[in-house]
Order: sequence, then C-alpha cells, then structure tokens
Amino acid sequence: MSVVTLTINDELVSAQEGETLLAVLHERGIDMPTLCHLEGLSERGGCRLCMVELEGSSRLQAACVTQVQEDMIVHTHSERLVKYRKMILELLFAERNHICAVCVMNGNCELQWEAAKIGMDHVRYEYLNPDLAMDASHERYVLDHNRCILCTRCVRVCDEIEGAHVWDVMGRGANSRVIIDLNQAWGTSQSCTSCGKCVQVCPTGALFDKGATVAEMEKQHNFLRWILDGREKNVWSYGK
Amino acid sequence: MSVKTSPPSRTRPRPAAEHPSGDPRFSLIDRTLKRFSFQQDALIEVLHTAQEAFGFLSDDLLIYVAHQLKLPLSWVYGVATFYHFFTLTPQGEHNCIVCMGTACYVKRAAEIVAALQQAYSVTAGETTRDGRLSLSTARCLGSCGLAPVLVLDGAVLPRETPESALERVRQQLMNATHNGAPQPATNGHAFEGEE
Amino acid sequence: MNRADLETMAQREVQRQQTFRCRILCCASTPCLSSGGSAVHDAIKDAIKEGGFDADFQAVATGCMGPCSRGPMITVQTSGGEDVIYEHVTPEASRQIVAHHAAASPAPVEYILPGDIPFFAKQKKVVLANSGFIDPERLEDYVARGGYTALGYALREMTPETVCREIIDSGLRGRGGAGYPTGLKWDMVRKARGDRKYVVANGDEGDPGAYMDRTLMESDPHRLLEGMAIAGYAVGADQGFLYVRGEYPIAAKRLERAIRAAERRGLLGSRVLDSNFNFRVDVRIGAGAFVCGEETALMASIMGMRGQPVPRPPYPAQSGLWEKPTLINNVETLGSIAPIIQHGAAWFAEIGTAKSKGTKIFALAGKVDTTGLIEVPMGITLREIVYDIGGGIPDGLDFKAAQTGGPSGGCIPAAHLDTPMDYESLRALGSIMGSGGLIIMDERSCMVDVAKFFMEFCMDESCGKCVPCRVGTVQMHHLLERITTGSATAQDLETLQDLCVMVKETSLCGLGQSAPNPVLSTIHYFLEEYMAHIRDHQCLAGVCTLDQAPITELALV
Amino acid sequence: MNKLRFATAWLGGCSGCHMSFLDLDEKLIDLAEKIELVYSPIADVKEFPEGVDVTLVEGAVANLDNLRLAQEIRARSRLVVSFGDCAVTGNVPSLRNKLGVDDLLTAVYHEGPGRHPTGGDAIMPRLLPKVLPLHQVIKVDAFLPGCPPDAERIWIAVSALLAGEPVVLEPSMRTFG
Repeated sequence: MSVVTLTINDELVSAQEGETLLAVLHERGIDMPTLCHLEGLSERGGCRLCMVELEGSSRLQAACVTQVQEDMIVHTHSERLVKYRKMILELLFAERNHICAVCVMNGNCELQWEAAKIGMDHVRYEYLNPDLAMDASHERYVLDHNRCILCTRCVRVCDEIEGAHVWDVMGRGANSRVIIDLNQAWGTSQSCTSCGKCVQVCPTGALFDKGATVAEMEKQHNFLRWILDGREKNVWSYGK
Repeated sequence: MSVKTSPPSRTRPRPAAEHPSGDPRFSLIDRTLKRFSFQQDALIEVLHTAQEAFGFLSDDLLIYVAHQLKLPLSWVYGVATFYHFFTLTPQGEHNCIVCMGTACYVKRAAEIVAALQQAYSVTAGETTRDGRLSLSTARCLGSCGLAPVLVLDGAVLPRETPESALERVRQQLMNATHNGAPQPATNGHAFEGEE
Repeated sequence: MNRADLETMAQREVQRQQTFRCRILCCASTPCLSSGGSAVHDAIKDAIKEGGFDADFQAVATGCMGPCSRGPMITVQTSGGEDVIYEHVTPEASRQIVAHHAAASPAPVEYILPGDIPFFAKQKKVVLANSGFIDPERLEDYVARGGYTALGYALREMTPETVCREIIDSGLRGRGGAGYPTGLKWDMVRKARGDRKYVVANGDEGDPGAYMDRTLMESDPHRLLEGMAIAGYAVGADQGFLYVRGEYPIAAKRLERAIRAAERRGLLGSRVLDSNFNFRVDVRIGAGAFVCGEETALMASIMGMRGQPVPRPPYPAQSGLWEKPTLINNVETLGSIAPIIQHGAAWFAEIGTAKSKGTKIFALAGKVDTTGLIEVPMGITLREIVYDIGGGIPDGLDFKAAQTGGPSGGCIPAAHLDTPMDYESLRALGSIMGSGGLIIMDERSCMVDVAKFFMEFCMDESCGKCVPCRVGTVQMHHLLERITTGSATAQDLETLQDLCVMVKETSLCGLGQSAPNPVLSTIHYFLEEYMAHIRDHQCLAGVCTLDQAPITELALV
Repeated sequence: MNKLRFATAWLGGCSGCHMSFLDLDEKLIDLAEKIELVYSPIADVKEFPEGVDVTLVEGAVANLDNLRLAQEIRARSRLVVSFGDCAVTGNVPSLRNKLGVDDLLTAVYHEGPGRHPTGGDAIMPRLLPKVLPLHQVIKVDAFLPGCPPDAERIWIAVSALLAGEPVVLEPSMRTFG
C-alpha cells in the first residue's frame, strides 16, 4: 500500500492509502469525539460528531467515512466544528431521557463523557421527554430505550460479528427504535443467542446487564479485536 | 450495514412451500415471490402484494415473507415500518385520505382534517373505535390543480371544503351496507379509477 | 425489429390516423380523471357509436394537456383544421361537441378554451411534446411521432462516447433539483469499471405539490424508456430500474405495459433493434418515503432495504446498486434525452439561458387562476409564469410569494418577480429549482406557518439515521410551533437560526442539508412577519392561533 | 474589606447540592471570611434581598413558586449559577414530564398511599406543565453540573466566582450525574 501525505491542523502527516481520516486522527492522538463509530464494526456516519473541514470543499465531512487523500488539508477543531459538536450533543441529550444521575452507566458512559470533554454543560433545546419503555424480559440483559442514541452498534455487532441479525431499527425519524425480531420482548426472541455482544458495544446505558444498578455497569470492547484478529489473521492473543 | 441483498439474476424460480393455513391469498404472495425468483431485494414488492391481499401486514404475514426470502425478522419488520404505505394494523371499512400536499395546504386542507377528526373522534392515521372509518393524511397525491383533494374509498374528490367533506363522508358511511367484515384496504392506491 | 421496421410501423400508424376525419383526444391523466374525465371519455365513445361515426371519428384517451384546474380537458383534431380545445367538459357537453364536429352544428362555445391564450402561447413543449396527443398505452402512437428513432440512431450511428459527448454539449442538467450536468454524470459511469452497470430512473417524486414526473410517466411512458435505453447504451448498462412512487399506480401500470410492448417489438430486452445492445427494465414501486428521492436512499430501497442514505463518496457512479457503477437520473431528465439525440445538442442548447439549457416542467399550483402542468424555456421570469401563464392571483388579492423546490427550497417574494427561472438565479435568492413544484401564495398565507408546514414534513420524513436531521428537525419544528402559538421569545428566533445553519452543514444527506431552507428563506424575506408573531402576538395573514404566552410570563400573571 | 453578598436557593431538588456545599467543611470558614450569606435555605431569611453578588440555585423549576423565585433571583443578583444537575438539566424531577400534570397528581395523591390534599387551598403551588432547567426560564451565568457536584467542584467554581473570574472546570469536573 502506498503512503499519502496530508496536512492535519497545519501539521504534515503521512498515512496509508485507504485508511479513514478518523483512524489517522486517532493514531496521531488527536481527540475526535465519536459515538456511532467503533473499531471492528462497519462505519455508519450517523452521529456526525467527527465532522471535519476539508480545504477546498464547501461541505463538512465525517472523518469516519472519509478516506485520506494526497494533499488533503484537514481542520479538526475549528470554532465552528466545536460549536456544532456541542449542538449535536445537546440534541442527543434533549431527545430522550438521559438522566445520568440514575443511570447504570453513570461514570462509564460515552455520551456523558463526550459532553464533559467538549464542555457541553447545559442544553439549550427543549427536552422532548418521550414516554419510552424498558424491556427486562431477557434473563440476563435489559434494554432501556430512554438511554438509546440510535448509534446502531448493537445492530451492527449482531449482524456483522455474531451473525444473528436479531436487532434492527423500526420506524423512522424521531420515532426510530431499535427492535428485537418482530419488535417483540427480548426474552421471547428465538434468534437471540444471548451472547451479550450488543450489551458490551452499547455506548450508553441503553443495554446493560440485569442486576446492575446506578453507576455499576462497565463495558469492554476488547473482544471485538480478539474476534477479528482470529478471523482475519488467525491470531488469538489472550493478552490484556 | 454489511448485510446486502444480491442483484437480481434470472434463475429458475423454486417452488414456494404451500402455506399451512391454506388461505388462498397466500398464493398471491407466492406468485410475486416466484416472479422475483425469491430474490431478497424484492422484499418491498412482496410486502406490497401481501398488503394488497390481506389489507394489512400481520405478524404472521411478516414471518411468512421473512422465511420465504430468508431474511431476518427484524429486517423485515424494520422495512415494513420504515415506509408510510405499509400498515401493521387492520384498516377500517371505509377509508378517507385528506391530501396535505403544499397546494392543498395553501388551500387550507388542515381545516378539513380538523373537521373530520372532530366529527368522528379519530385522529388522522387511526381508525374509529367501531372500525368503520380510517382517516389519514397523504403527502401530496399529485392532483394539485384540484386542491384541496379528498380520497374517499378510492374516489378522488376535488375542491372540498370542511362542510362538503363532512357531508360526503356521512353519505358514504350511510350508503354502504354495513356488512361487518372489513373490506380490503385500498393500499393507498387511490387512483384505481381507470379501468 | 430494425430501424426500417420501425419506419414502416410509424408510416402505417400515421396513415391509420389520417383515415379519421376527426380525432377527439380526451385527457386521461389523474387530475382530469378525478374531475370526471372517464365519464366524458365514455360519453364521447357512446356518441360516436350512436351517431355511426366509427369510421370518421376516433376517441383517444391521452395524457395530460396542461391546465388541470380546467379539466376535464379534450382536444379535437380535424383533418385540415386547427385543433380545438375544450375545458370543463361534461358528458352532456361532450355529446354536443361530437355533434358539432360531425354535422357542423353550432359549437358549444362556452366550453372552448382559445388555443392562443398565454397559458399555451408562453410554453415550449420539448419533454411534454407528445403529452396530450398520444395514447400512452399504444406503442404505435409513440412511434408515429418519431418514437424510438433516437434510440435507433444512437445504436447505429453513435458510439457510447459520442452519445455522452452529445449530452454534455447539450448542456442538459439534472432536473431532480441539484442541476448537476447530466452528460458529465453519464461519462463518469461510462468510464467507471464494473462487470455490470445499472441505470435508474428516479420517479420517486416526493415534493408535496409536484407532479411533473407522474404526468410524464403517465402521458408518455415510452419516451422515458427510450431515454433510459439510450442512457444504458451510453454508459454500458444492460439493466434499468424505474423507481415509481407508490402513490402513482396508474403510472406504474402504464410503464409496465409499455415495457412489455417494447420488449415484444424488440425495442427493449435482448438485441435491441437488431443491435448487440441488451437492455432490460424493471419497475420498482416505492412505498412512501420522501427520503428515497435521495439517490443513495433510493438505491437502498431498490435493494429491498430501509430507505436510508449512505455517506458519499463513493458516488453511485463508482459504486451504486450492489456496488456496481450506477447512473441515476430523474425521470424528467431522461425525458429530454430522445429530443436531444433526435434534433441535436445545438438545437437543445439554443433553448434557455447561458448556463441553464432547455425547458423545465413546473407544477403550477396554489393561488393562481389556472393551475396545472407547464413546460417553459429556462430563464422565463416568475412574473410571466404567475401573471401570463397562470392568469394572475384570483379574488383580487396580491401576490405574496412563490415557493419553489418544496421542502428543500425557499420562498421568492414579490420584489423578485422578475427573476429568471434558472438554477443560478434561484440559488442566489436562497431557493432552488427543485424538481418543479411551484406554489403561488397570496396575502392570506402566513410565511411562518408555511415554514412550519415544510418543517413538519421534513420531520416526518427524516429517516432517523443522522442526529442533526433526526432531532434537529424536531427541535426546529418545536421552535416554529412556539412562534405560531405565541409562546416564543426573541431568544427562540436566534436559537432557531443557529440550529438551521448547523443542520444544513452537518446532516448526512440532502434531505437534512436542505430541510432548513424554507425557514432560512422566510426569515430572510419575511423577518418582519416573524417579529410580528413574537413581539406583537400578531399574524397578519390571520392563520396562526397565538393563544399562548411564553412560560416566563406565567409568573407575572 | 468589602464582603461579597452571597446567596443560595433551593427550588425543585432534593437539597443534596446544599449538603455537598456543607461538605466544604473547613473551607466554609475561609468562605465565611469572604462572603456575607444574605439568603439561603440554611439561613432564616424570608425575602430574597436586593443587590446580591452571586447566587447558587439548586433544583429545577417545577412549579409557579419556583418560577417566581427564579425571576426574583435573576432581578436581584449580579451572577446566577445553576448549581447541580436539577438546575442544569431538570434531572430527576423532570422524569415526571412524560406524564400530564393531572395524571401525575392523580397517580401520586389519589392512587398513592396515605391522605391526599383536598385541593382548592393555597398550600400546594400550581405545577408547571413541564419541569424546566433554570436556564430555560432565566438567564444563567455559569453551570455547575453534578448530582450532587462534589465539594471540590463547588470550591473551584466558588473560588472563581469570588475572584471575579469565569468558572472553568476540567472535563472530569463537569460531568453530569
């Protein structure tokens, strides 16, 4: 693979051709907020947090779905971008009932942390306060729509890694919901293998282990690397 | 998403399993399945046929379609709920659609919707408790020259007012014999006036 | 069939038509059918039969004639005489009309619509040239008017490269809204590598208030198929998909029939017109999702998935349907192809302005005297459309604004009535050409309410994939709702504007990127109206309720 | 030295933020030297005074009394700080927002345990249709998130306010919850 040279925030950077811009930013240690992106899953480009400015292009681009190109000039933290990222996070907090204080993921939540990092300390939009259900019918896991940000990591991991495609999204727009099979109680699903991958990749408290209470839930994504290394490279590294 | 349907290839269709319920309407679905050689990309076409045959998409139907096309249930459910055309609940005996396209809006179709909603205690998109009338709104039926437009049991009625709309619906509910069984929904195919 | 057979077929049909002394063309397009067009058609057929005029008279069910609000329309063609157009025809009137033309009895003058009125005189029919003159269900009718000769010419006399060149030279731009040069798109797909390629005709006309594509599909389906086949030849595709909006069953039916008829005659399918070119077309019916007008969402829908867009690049030209190079063109764009090949790029480029060539179809609706479907040369002014073609604003009221581009467009105020209708001029005014919806509003329309109407539309139609569009449209709608109910503060207007700009710049697809346009455009031209709502609790048009107060004023009560 | 006129107020919240404030422990002594506490739930003052320099407001705006007090605070304070998650986001009190006010009262007082108020008296202030964060009702100058914000956060914020500087918290100091 050939190497391309690009400029990121006024610094010359070399990268492998075919890499996504987001991967390069991460390698360089540039902090890029993300929510729908998760290494090991296909990219969705839906949360719009990793938007960057490309010189010569009037449109902003999501770094997770943009491939690096020779002579690309990238700005990742302009005033405008930071302002938009804050607004997007505000929109997410206003959309459903994200009450951090009483959430199982308090302290470990990606949404909570992205907001803190960027300095989103209040929400200017009207809280929509939708009346949403919880599904605790599965013997080991719980689904709480109040905390879901529709990143679809659960849908993708179940489809791409587990191969069961239990999850999908129903409806559209603000009425979208993640669903199990025919929008049925999780405990009644015949396709679910109870592997728990969806729970582990969920960035918020929308999916958690039954029995976890406030601030007790922690998630780990290492298994994705482990599975993919095994599949792609026939390497099973038990370290870490 | 990585899962993909495959492009249509013109292979010989395989025979469809007979549906255990023996309901002849399933053969209509089977015909469409065969026409598209059980290709997964035909899902939307198959759902169209299923809804035309049964009036709405019950869980049973969705399961049948999912199994025939070898698609995950949640995929089929996700598609069926994404598109406005598909309905997962039974429709009323009579069907009244008020066009809310821009031209109709400018000519105050919202007042017609409000009048009907009030008169029949039903919100647009729902069916009355007694199952006699389904009221819905449409995103432009493309008859903008005739705005505001109403579609009552498949008949397009041009240049309506709240008063005339109420009268027409009243007439329609009175004239049609109340046979109890819900008639097949028109599936929004509002212009089947031809032929 | 080869080109000579095509020629024979055309001649035979022309001769057949000439045996009739009088052809009565009845509009069988949706609007006319809705106003009683089928009863009129039946009455004419009966009158012909009863009068024993079968040999002399022919009744033809045709596509749209244009002035839909004056329907049902009929046109009578007499050998040697001028065409006579009748409006608001009733079954009773149609008997009189037959009698008049049969025996020269007095004409029912009250139904005659003069053919030289500005509604017709100011138009230029290129794409709709056949519409209203042919029976869309008969291949022969289309062929008699020169149909499929362009395809035959392209296949025999041109290479794919020269076809693309011709389209580039014509200056044709996408009629779906964005106005991308069609020829360049073709050339990109032609050059793209792929063992299979696809052509998609986008007939998912979702703009509320627009029905150009439906009319074209219903009135002249073969023209669209011919355009698709030429496109297929030019880019190297052997499969086409025609994506028809679910609300248009008649269009879908006619297209299905047209495909079968064309396949039977060897004009589609394998070895088209005895050449080595194969081209199949399948119809796919949409199921009601505005977002499917976006090309990547449309492709998802064709592949049987939720109609959600995916980020571009890669563009469909490189990786589209099933990751193969795919050409997606709007139906109206493809409708312009055959005339360009037939008459040449130079002829087409003569029409219109320097940067916007050819004609554009508009669905003229709202508060004008004559509403309907019109095809005008690019660059005509809005004033000519409203006052000449449309006949002005009824009830002695004043023109307030014209809305173009539907939920993705904006409003043009009276001060800009003399703007030429072309891509650049409309964009400069903060609106877009769009697919061709043109809604005229008078002083009884409240512009804040109009903005809210479109925002509600976008909110309902947002696919939900990206956050700015999914939640941003809800919040923008909320803020507009507050303004129209009187519970907004000056701060809310600022929040709204900020949000508009963010959603426009960060949304994933065209739906979200353009959803704020109606708000931004109405704020730009009608700020005073917004302020009147917020500051004075007043809706000058008398539309909004304004029956609530800001929450902060509650405590003061 | 002129002492700053300092106030704290308690709207719809659990008073946990005030408890956390008291966790400043010995720092309270330092604070007492710099400020004059002119209004607070922990001081017996009935009327919110004029000419306050800094007011920390705990709790969401849930009823008409909260709304009136918030507006009074705004009119009479130079700097208003949303103190804790309830004031910043609505937090737990806002969980009732998905229910209508009438349904809520029925559920709590009629169907709930114990005696219910008969209504019609002036004891219970009228509930707002929705519980709102403070900044959606009045202009707020600084935000101090946390449920409750711990003493360290409070100290950093208060120190900045007393020094007349903007409140700047480290990312780990500004998480909700």
